[in-house]
Amino acid sequence: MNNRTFYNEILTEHNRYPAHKHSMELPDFSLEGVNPSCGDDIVLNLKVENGIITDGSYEGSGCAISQASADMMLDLVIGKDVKEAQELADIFMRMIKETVTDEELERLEEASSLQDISHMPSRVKCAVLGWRTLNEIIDKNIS
Amino acid sequence: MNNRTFYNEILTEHNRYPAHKHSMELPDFSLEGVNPSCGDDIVLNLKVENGIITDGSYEGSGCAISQASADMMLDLVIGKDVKEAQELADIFMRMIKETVTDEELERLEEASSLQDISHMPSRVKCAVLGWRTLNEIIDKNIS
Amino acid sequence: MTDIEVRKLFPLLNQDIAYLDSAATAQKPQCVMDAVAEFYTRYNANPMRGLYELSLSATDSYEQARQKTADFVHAKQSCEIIFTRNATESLNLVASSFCERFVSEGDEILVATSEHHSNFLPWKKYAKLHGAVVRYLDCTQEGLYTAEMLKNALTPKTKIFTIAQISNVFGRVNPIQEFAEICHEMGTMICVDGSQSVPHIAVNVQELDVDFFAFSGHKLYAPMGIGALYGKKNLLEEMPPFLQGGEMIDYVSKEKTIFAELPQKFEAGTVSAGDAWGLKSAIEFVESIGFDEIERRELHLTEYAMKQMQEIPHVNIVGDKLPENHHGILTFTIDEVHPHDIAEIFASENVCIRAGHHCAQPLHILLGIPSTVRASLAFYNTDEDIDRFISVLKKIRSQMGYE
Amino acid sequence: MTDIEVRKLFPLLNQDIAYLDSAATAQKPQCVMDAVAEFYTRYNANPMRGLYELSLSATDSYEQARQKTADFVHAKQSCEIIFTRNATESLNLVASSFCERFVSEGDEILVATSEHHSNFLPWKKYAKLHGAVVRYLDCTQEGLYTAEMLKNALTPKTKIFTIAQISNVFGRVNPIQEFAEICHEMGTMICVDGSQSVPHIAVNVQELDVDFFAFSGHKLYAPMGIGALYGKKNLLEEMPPFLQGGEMIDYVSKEKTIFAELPQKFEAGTVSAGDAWGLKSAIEFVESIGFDEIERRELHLTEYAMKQMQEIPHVNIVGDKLPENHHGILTFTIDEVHPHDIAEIFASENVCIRAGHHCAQPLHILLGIPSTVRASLAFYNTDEDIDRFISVLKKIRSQMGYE
Ligand SMILES: Cc1ncc(COP(=O)(O)O)c(C=O)c1O
Ligand SMILES: Cc1ncc(COP(=O)(O)O)c(C=O)c1O
Repeated sequence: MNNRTFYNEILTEHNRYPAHKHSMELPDFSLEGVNPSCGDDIVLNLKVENGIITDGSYEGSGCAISQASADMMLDLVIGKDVKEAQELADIFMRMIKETVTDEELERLEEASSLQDISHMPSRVKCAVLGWRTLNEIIDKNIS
Repeated sequence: MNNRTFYNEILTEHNRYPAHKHSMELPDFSLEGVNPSCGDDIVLNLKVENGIITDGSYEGSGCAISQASADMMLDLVIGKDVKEAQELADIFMRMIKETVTDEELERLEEASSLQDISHMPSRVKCAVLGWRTLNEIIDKNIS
Repeated sequence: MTDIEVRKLFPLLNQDIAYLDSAATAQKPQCVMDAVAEFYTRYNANPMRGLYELSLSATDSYEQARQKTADFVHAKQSCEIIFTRNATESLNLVASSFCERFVSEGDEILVATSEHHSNFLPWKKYAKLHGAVVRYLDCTQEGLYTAEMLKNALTPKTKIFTIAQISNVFGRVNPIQEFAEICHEMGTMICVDGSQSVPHIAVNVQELDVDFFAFSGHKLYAPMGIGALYGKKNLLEEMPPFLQGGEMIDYVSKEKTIFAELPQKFEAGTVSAGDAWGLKSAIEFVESIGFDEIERRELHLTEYAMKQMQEIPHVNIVGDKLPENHHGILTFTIDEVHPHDIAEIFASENVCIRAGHHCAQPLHILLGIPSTVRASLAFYNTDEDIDRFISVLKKIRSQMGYE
Repeated sequence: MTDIEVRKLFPLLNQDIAYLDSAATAQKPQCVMDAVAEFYTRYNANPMRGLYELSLSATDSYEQARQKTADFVHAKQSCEIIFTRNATESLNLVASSFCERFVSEGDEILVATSEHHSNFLPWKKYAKLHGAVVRYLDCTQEGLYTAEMLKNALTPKTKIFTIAQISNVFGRVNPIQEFAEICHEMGTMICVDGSQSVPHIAVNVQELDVDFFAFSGHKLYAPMGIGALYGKKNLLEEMPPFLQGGEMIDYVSKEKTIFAELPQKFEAGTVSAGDAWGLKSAIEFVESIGFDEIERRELHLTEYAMKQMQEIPHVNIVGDKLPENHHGILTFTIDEVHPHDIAEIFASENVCIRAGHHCAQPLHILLGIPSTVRASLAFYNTDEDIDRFISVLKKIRSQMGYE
């Protein structure tokens, strides 16, 4: 258990200097995701045109894992079509459950740095918050 | 603890063939005594003339100890004056608490056979029920 | 399993004693005591909220205990098991929360008359609070409840029917599955007190299709201080919490409270994780013996005892004549001898039996007996215990000056 | 006592760990685990009702535990101690029964804003049930409550004021004796949550003149599964029971119930006698160390930790500046780092501390901090534990990419 390494540079950089943590004017979709048990709370904003996620941002507060994970997620899905975003979300969730192939893992790019979270049951919720919220937006509104 | 002998002949005789377990017409005093925790329930009836207990009886139900003790008590106090009855009740109570002299014990006659009850905390209530009821009648009405 | 093998597992029984009061509480095998100590030596932290390894272990062992308990009664999901102190708390919880959610003015609650006070007083309390009426389902003198009797007693206003699977006075198994079907046809829920059944027979709450099922650990070889309530998830989800405090909320401000999900919603405050770990060990212990063996041993002992009791004049067994309808519970009276005197004479010979109304006073009133004596067996008892019991039983009337 | 002597008593601590979460639950000395096993090996029977030797021993040991607990908090009589599962149940009990008896439409209940949810949610629940209003007494940012503040908040309608003797976030001792006097002058009762005080300071409920006093065993080195409520006899006597069931009644028929005397009236069902015996052992253990020694050690550790914490930039201690106002409770934040990340980093080094709102969310709202980190000490901690804590604390910001 010692020396768990997931507070690595990728994570701390995304946490300190998030690319997508800001408000958005007139998003097409906006949804709040909350982890009541630990207080993580984000609002995810998306712009979607012709099935493509053209822009995204998040606001809110929470631990570094929840914030950095949302930031990495937006890095990854902006510019992708909704179906691919769903695939990526699926891969991310399976990465947490440790049922993922190396090839799939590669598709997650920096987000794959959160793989070790799977050993931290208490932090899984933090890591998946952004992805869960993304999925919810897509399920409810788009697909 | 083994071979506790207090179910001796004196006790079982008083229980099977009580001299005073019957109803009474027009008692001067009549009071119910109850041990809610074990269900013992007696009604004590007394006739008192010029400070002398001229007659007594009890009715009710309960374990052999409660019934026999009440019967022995009436054997002892009928014919005595109220003050002496109180003294005897006091001696009986102190016998149970093991603070009694041999001389005092003798005054209890057959009732002294209940001395061993003092080692049975759960049965003390049964043994003192009659005496407690007697005391209550005297305290409330006579002294 | 031989007697000697069984006895070795229970340290307290290694003395000159015939312990025949297992329906009140069971003796504990060494492994259960070891499990409790193991929890405090290896996993002790406050479960649920810590992020450090030890707290995760504490949470994990507590949830393992819950899963084990769920599997034991065949609950569909572990979140359907709420840990409590004992059956009494389980029944207070369900009475309070069920009535608050589902019972209102004019409704009825049907209680079997043979119920233990713990499955009777809480319903009375919360029925009153919500303007409902408690009605009673009487049994026969032999402790029998039939489908017919239940059908006649249910009305469209009956919100819930509550009954023990095995009464602590009769020892007979009630046909819960059939009763559940009858209740559900009428739109009535069914709550079952399993305190006296889980130590003796295999229970499957899904097959029985009961809505609630309560029991205590301490009668099941587990420590005192842990009990359980099974409830169907959809019902528990709709019901408000009972005790309130730490660990059962998601958010609290001065104005607003959001309760946690199941099962935490019903477990306020620091849980009894050490005793839960002991319960897990007790269930594993029971499983390792197996209910086939437990039932075989207990039926043999019950038969052995009853056959002899039935031959002693003036001894009257309460309930059915057949040993298979007793599950080790032998309640009786002796003509003309008060139960407390009987118990005292047994006690003087170190035979541990119990006298009184066994917390089932309404039943005793129904039977017209103020109090009774009860000897109750577990699989750890032996023929020798029964011999000792019978030999004292035989001489009680003479010791009290009769015959 | 040397550190080594102290540590040897606590088996779980004999590993590579700095346990700094004792305010959540304390580690258990070997003697407490032994006592629990001793109960089940020597005294195990259902207390209260049996006439046989073993049941009398069970009753006797349970009542000895009650007497020990009564003596420990200096209650006048042992029947003023009700055994519960934990402080949460104690507080639910008193809130329910007090409100049922003494609170009606339009009355007020005053709750200190720093209260643990367990001393806040129950009052809210039962206030609502009886049509009363809950009002709050806010503290300063340093966690201070003054006589002045209390006087201004009490009204003739305030039926009860409830406050912790030591808050689990601040660690400061509230002037309970003075508050009790002020309350009583206004005809207000006072309920005190002693969960965080009994492990650290000597308590005398008669001197404090409090009406109710609640605490858990598990924070006091006892097993989980046992807690206590002290209440003044005359109040407890007037109050209705809370849980209902076996052992708490004298007579029950279908129509009528007569409750038992104190303390049985409030202890429904089979009691946790094994854990109570463990609590007795824990209290004897604490007494054998003595509060002088406990306070000396804990103050030393608190000073040692705080002095260093105060020198680390960006670390902000919640509450007072003086160590003597903390009783081993060190709640803090680190600028720009989320408490859960802080706790995680500590966890990765096997330093056990806790992050969150510590079940005191209304207080966190008042302080304007969503969550905090808390390290909490017991006398079994050592300078080495503190060194370890400080060395991790120092590197947290850099590990998160700051500076
Ligand atoms: C001040 C205070 N009150 C009440 C409690 C609740 O104690 P328990 O969870 O043992 O019921 C705690 C501990 O969590 C506490 O710190
Ligand atoms: C049938 C039945 N229900 C409920 C109870 C209450 O159990 P507990 O005292 O463990 O809460 C008992 C045991 O006394 C019982 O026999």
